[in-house]
Amino acid sequence: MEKMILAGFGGQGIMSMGQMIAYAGMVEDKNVTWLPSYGPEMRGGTANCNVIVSDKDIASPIVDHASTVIVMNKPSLEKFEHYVAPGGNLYINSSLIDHKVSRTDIHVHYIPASDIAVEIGNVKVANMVLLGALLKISKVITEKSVLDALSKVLGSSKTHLFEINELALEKGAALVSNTNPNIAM
Amino acid sequence: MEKMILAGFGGQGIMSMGQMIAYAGMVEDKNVTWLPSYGPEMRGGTANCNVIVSDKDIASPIVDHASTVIVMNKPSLEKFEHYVAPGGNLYINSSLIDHKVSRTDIHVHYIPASDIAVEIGNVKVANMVLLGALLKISKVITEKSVLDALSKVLGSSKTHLFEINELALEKGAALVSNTNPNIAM
Amino acid sequence: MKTVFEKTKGLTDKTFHYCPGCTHGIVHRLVAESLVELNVLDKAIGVAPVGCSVFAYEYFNCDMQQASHGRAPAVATGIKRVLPDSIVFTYQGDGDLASIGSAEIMHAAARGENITVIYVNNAIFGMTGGQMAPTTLIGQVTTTSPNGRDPLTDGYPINMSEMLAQLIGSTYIERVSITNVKNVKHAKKAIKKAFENQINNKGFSMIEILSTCPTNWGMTPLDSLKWLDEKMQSVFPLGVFKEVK
Amino acid sequence: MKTVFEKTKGLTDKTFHYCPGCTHGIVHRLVAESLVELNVLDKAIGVAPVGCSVFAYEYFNCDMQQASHGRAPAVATGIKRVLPDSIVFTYQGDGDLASIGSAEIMHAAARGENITVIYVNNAIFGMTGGQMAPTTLIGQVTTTSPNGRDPLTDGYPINMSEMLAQLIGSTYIERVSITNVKNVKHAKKAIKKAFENQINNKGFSMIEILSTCPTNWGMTPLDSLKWLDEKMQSVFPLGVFKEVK
Amino acid sequence: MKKVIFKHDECKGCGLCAAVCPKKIIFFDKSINPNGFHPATVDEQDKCISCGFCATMCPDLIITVRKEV
Amino acid sequence: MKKVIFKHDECKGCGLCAAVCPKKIIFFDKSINPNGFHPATVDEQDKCISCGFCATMCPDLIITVRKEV
Amino acid sequence: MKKVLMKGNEAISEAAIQAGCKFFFGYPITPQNEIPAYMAKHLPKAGGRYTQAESEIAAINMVYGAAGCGARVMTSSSSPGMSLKQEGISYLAGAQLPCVIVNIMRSGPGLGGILPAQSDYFQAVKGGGHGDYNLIVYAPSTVQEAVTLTMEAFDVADLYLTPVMILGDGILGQVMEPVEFIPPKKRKLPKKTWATTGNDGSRPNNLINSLYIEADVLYERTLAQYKKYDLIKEKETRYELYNTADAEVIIAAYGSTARIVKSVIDGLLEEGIRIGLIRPITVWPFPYTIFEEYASSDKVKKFLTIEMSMGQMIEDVKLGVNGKKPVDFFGRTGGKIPTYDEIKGKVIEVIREVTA
Amino acid sequence: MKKVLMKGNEAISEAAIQAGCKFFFGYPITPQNEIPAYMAKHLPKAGGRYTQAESEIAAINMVYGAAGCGARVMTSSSSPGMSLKQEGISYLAGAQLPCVIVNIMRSGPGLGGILPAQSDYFQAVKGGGHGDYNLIVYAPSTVQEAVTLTMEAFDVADLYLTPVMILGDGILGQVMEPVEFIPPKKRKLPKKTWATTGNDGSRPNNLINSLYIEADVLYERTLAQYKKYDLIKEKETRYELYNTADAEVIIAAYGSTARIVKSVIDGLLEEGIRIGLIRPITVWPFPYTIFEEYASSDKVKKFLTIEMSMGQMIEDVKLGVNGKKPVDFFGRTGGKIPTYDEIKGKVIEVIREVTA
Ligand SMILES: Cc1ncc(C[n+]2csc(CCOP(=O)(O)OP(=O)(O)O)c2C)c(N)n1
Ligand SMILES: Cc1ncc(C[n+]2csc(CCOP(=O)(O)OP(=O)(O)O)c2C)c(N)n1
Ligand code: SF4
Ligand code: SF4
Ligand code: SF4
Ligand code: SF4
Ligand code: SF4
Ligand code: SF4
Ligand SMILES: [Mg+2]
Ligand SMILES: [Mg+2]
Repeated sequence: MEKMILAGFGGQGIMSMGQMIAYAGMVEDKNVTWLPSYGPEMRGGTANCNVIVSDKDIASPIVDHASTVIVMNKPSLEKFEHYVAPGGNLYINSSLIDHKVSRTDIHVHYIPASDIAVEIGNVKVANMVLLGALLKISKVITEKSVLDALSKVLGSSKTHLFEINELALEKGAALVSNTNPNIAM
Repeated sequence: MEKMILAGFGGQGIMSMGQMIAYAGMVEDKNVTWLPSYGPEMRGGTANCNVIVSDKDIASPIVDHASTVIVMNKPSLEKFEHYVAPGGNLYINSSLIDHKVSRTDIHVHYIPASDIAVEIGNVKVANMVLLGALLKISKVITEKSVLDALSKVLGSSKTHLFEINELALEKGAALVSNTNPNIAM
Repeated sequence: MKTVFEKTKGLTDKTFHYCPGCTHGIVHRLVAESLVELNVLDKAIGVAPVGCSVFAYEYFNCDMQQASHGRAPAVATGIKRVLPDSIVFTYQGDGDLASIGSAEIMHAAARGENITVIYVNNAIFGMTGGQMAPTTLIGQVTTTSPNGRDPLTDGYPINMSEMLAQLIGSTYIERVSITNVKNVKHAKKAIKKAFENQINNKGFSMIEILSTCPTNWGMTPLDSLKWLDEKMQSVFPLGVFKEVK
Repeated sequence: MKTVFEKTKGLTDKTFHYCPGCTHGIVHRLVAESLVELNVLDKAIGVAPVGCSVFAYEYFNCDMQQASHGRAPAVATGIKRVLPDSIVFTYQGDGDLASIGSAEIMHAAARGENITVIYVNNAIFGMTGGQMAPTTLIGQVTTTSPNGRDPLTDGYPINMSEMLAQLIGSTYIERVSITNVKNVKHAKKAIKKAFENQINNKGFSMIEILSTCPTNWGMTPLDSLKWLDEKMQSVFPLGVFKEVK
Repeated sequence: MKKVIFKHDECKGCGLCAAVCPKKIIFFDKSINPNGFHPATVDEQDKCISCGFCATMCPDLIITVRKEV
Repeated sequence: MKKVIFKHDECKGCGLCAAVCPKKIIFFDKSINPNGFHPATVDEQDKCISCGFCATMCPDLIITVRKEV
Repeated sequence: MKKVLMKGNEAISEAAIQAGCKFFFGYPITPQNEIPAYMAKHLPKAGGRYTQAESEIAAINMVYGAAGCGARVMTSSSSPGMSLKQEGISYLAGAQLPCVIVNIMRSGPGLGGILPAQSDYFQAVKGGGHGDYNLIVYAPSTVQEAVTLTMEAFDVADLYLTPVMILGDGILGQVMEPVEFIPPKKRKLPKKTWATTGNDGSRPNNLINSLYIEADVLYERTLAQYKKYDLIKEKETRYELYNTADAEVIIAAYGSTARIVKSVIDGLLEEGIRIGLIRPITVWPFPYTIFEEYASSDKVKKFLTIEMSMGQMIEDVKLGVNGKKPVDFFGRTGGKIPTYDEIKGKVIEVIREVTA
Repeated sequence: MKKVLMKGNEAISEAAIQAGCKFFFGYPITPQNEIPAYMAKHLPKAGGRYTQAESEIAAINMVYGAAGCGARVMTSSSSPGMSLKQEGISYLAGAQLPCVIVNIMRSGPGLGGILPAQSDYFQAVKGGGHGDYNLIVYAPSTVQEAVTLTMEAFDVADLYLTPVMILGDGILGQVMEPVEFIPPKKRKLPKKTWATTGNDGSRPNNLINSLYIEADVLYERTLAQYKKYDLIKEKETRYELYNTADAEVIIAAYGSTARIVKSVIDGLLEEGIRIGLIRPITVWPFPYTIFEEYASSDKVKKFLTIEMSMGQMIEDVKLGVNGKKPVDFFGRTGGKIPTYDEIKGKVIEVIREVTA
């Protein structure tokens, strides 16, 4: 069972990334839930969602103890760092977050996702860079299902965006080996 | 304890007659309650109220078993005849009600109140004619208190009406001796 | 002998519960006759309000819904959207339409809801015993304006017809009165036209009928008609305020 | 160097939560500056609505009440009747004022309530995510008019200023916009006058400000200003609709 | 046969009919009907011109009017 | 001393100021502020004529304008 | 002070005025119309102001505005109108504003009828509005008690910063009885420093508000509010015991129904039959403890709840009795007032069961 | 049928459409805005019509009009909006009109917040409106269950001629899960011969009404209605038992809270600790009997009610348990969702008490 929290600025594609994971999980016949936070942070500020993908029935869709957390901006790191369960993975968009995590009981992955996204041509695919990294590590769903989900999300009118998203996934996956060395466990 | 139901057409002064009795009772330091029916019969139709005057505390202001009932029109007689407790008094405005009561366990007083009222100059004092009769029989309150109440109700602007009301009371009282002979008990 | 006037089949046999001389009865008749003459009684669904005319459902000889106070236009909207071919009317007092229900009437008009609104303005809350209404005249004494309506505390009478005529969605709005035979005949024409509009899918029509409340005005029925002509009409002038052809 | 523009003391230090380019912020400033310039900030009691400006109470540097959706004019009435010398204003969106709250604004105007109403019309329900409002233009796409507002189903935009101007109780009603420097300066004048009226006990004043919602219109802030000028203004023409001198 | 007929029992004695009758033939009976009102009525049927004014104004639809043909 | 000053951290990068500046001197910084926006700024302070247009349009009261006296 | 003969509705109004109520916002509805009429006539003489609102919703929101300025303020209505006020009441409770709300109940549901009923009990005490809150709810039985409780209601509202409801029925509103206006025991009331009255700079801005967008903040605020509720339960719970000593059957009834029950109890006593009545005076806070006490007594065999409803207060009675004794029910609703004979019949039936 | 990934709000909407709902009347409010949006988009395609009302009050009265014509009709809102609908709901119940009303609860009182809560329980089940009436209230826990119950709701409404409420919370409305749309078991439904559809003379006029000015008539009508309620209690009461066999502690929870509780139960089971859950699916009619049954079992030592409120359903739990066992409470409110750890902590505390 993978219990995820994804968080960032509104507009960074947090919600759609979560939905893509859930959709991919469903396609693979897993149980999935996606729960957005729709709280006070709506106007501007941060956005986040909980995603669970599991082989077993999912009781609660709420993630208090996450096996995976992705944070795309600094306020999100501050808010969600302690949600990562010991042994879990924390993916950090290091392009926008200069802070280093001091916890040693978790795997921390610093990924300059926004920079890479700009590099490959569209800052909006930073989320896909991080997702690529996640897929590499977690294996909860396959890249293929995600690409299926992606083409569904994009629809026929936006197929031209498919390639850059795919590229972003790959870049992210490639980056995840050279994560920050000072991580324990 | 006198438990009364007064009933008639809207406009026949049923409510104010009841209030006068209650007021007079209060002046005499008795416990009193006055409860109007404000039900479906409001527009046109009948009006009625419950009045209780008592030396003891009054628990419920609702009169289910009346010691006195005054009816000023026919629908009221039909509705309230059976509310009169055995041994109680029923005062009937015989000017408007030609029906004769068959119950033999109560005192029935047929009083041509409307006719008398017209006779003495104002059909609106028919209620006072009946009240005069009641006071003669029941003695629950004195005529003096009623006249006090009356002058309060009329206020200074309508003192010219005082005399005719007083006269009506007297006429009613006078009539009550020659009540219909076929009454048992 | 030919019968030149008898009770319309658009009304049931039930006797009205209105006070003597209350002109609600006249308006009932005009509405019912219009439905019969336009041959739509079988398609008519009326909405009875809360107000003295709350029992309208016992009088109109067609399917009826009783609506909560002020919300008849919303109820009528629900009906009309389910049954677009039915002929839907609301029958509302000034308390109902211009006080608690002002949002609902405004939005039914703005939506251009294809219904007919019969608005009986008697400048008072009749049913509850004569309280000040939004339509009560300045200086008029009611149980809640015991010294006469004072604009500083109680505000000014609301001219609903003039206001609703401003809305793009409204099609036909006229104010009529029933104080004499001529006025009654004209009122009938207006009401009939308001139903014709609905039959022709023209949208929202409202006829405001100035009406009396002898009981709560504290006047005889005849004095009430006079007061209506003399006082009420100067605040609520008769006339057509909107007519989209 | 002389400061020619700085943040008014009529606003707190708190940063607005509004979306980038949302002109709610401009309107806030104009209101706050007016209160300061008229020297009545110390007597001001504002009523914050439900809508994107629900947190207005955190921004206006005076006593504030947060009101339920649409009822700000009723709340303001309660305040003004207790404290007739206070300067009371409501700040309401078009959903708040022209939809759920249409009865309350209408009756506050009819009562001639001596308050100032700031009516921010952005042709949409901003806070709830861009649903159709009564002010949404024909053809405008929103989450609840996915194919564009269709008058047959959704009715027509409501011109509140024109409507309320019909009421005897209203004193001053003007529609302004904030799409450029000149308009903003004019809007300021109108808002200030609306408060002056209250200070002078003239009664009900309302300024309708056409405003943008880049987020829910799905446009950049600059395109929003253009759309407002080009499309919105033709349905909601600027101007004074009522002025009792 | 009568030209103008009143349902006496349901009349409320409001007087609207009498006020508009051009022939002034409508008057109020001394009797009281079951609702407590003096009902309107017409004795001089022959004077009635069947104009229907009374019925037009009667709020309670008490009146039927017929015309000789 | 600067004529036009921006609270960079609170700017939302909406562009309303830049659009109305008669001197077209307002531009957007490459940096991202804590709210995720590229903040508006002016480098060529000397070109500013202190007209205040930018501040008049700024919905977030980010801008202070001063004039040489 | 001299007694005056007054309708319940009028007496409540006069009591409010004497308690310093200066503002009334209302909308007509039977059977409480004497309240706005009385207020319109007498409030201005007392230096106050009557405002007729365009609707119940406007009225309750005007109350909000006025209460937020620190004024003593009241509104009144009857059942359908009270339903419309529920959002506003929830706001008042959420913003912790003191005010007095009168419900002179009539029959429902829907338009129902205008005759007396007690079928808004749940709405009044459980929360007809949304969210976690309660009102203090007084259920007077006589006009005199209505006067006393109305006067106290304003103090209690100001003391605990909460809306207080007077829950009467059509009988209470319409009945005339002699009453005296005796001011309640003086309580030390806090200054309304929170009121929005304009800020001259001598304090932070005041805010009347129920919006707490952060869950933690709203949760803490709610907890604090419920602490206050605990205090109210402790200090303000009221009930009357009538003939309960040695009674095997205890009737629970409130308001006008309790008066009829008392008549029956008196009547039965004359016949030598002893039954008791617990009459809740506050229906919120409900006097659970006294029910628990009597339920624990060996003497008491059974409880009988009598209401002008299909059974609403009975749930609170059961919660108090907590399974210790059976709780029976007798009800009339829809505007039907239970008669003396009906109640007597039911009571005798229950007594037979108990003694059998 | 294939599973689709949908938000609870969307799934409820789609379920309604598939159940033959043709008319929706709504007004926006968070967190249920996906419902009107979905309806606006998809209802016309299904031959229905979406109408945005000017307010919640207008919406519920439009529902009344449409339901009175025999249409399948729905409205939805969230807490403050539901408070505004109370008069209309009372009218619908009084006029015995079938319809479906969705409340996706947020925190209160007043404007409160937009985060999930369960603090409108009392309003939903005890009667937020005036008068004697009840609604059938379904409290789905998952999106799939929301779909199933929404579909059934229309049938049940038509069968018993009553408004039916879907009582969800912000979590249910916002969560996305895979769902299937399986039509419910067919029920034999009565023809709507009472509907106002225009009268061609072939029948008496039809009337939609809740006004019964004569007490006797309204009383009889109410009694008949409550007979129907008895039938509903008998036939339609639903609950889920989770792990209750051999449990010494029984938790009562509904809706989203029940999901968190299940997680905790699963977690504790892995640690070898066995506790059970009774999850009411209908909160009206409330499954009192099953609580009574478990309360009567010697095995069960204690009940623990867990809600996102200050304690509302707990009263029904207590009425079911009827004093046989203690009933404890754990709540979070104001938009706070009780965490796994918090609930686990409380449960362990209760278990310690019980075994001590
Ligand atoms: C929600 C609600 N509020 C108030 C009432 C009480 N009420 C009944 S009718 C009415 C006003 C009637 O006035 P109007 O609409 O002018 O009709 P009229 O009786 O004058 O014909 C009121 C306030 C009610 N039934 N429901
Ligand atoms: C009773 C009630 N109904 C609905 C809502 C949800 N709601 C919040 S704001 C809003 C509309 C906002 O639109 P508008 O007034 O135009 O303000 P804007 O956000 O566009 O500035 C709605 C419907 C609510 N909070 N309360
Ligand atoms: S109270 Fe007035 S409006 Fe009502 S029936 Fe009587 S006269 Fe007509
Ligand atoms: S949603 Fe629209 S109105 Fe609201 S803050 Fe954003 S841009 Fe402004
Ligand atoms: S028909 Fe004409 S003439 Fe005959 S009674 Fe009537 S009003 Fe008079
Ligand atoms: S108008 Fe009708 S009700 Fe009035 S007096 Fe004449 S017949 Fe009778
Ligand atoms: S003050 Fe005028 S010139 Fe200077 S930056 Fe602003 S808009 Fe440009
Ligand atoms: S207008 Fe204000 S917020 Fe917008 S870019 Fe310019 S300085 Fe920033
Ligand atoms: Mg009226
Ligand atoms: Mg808006």
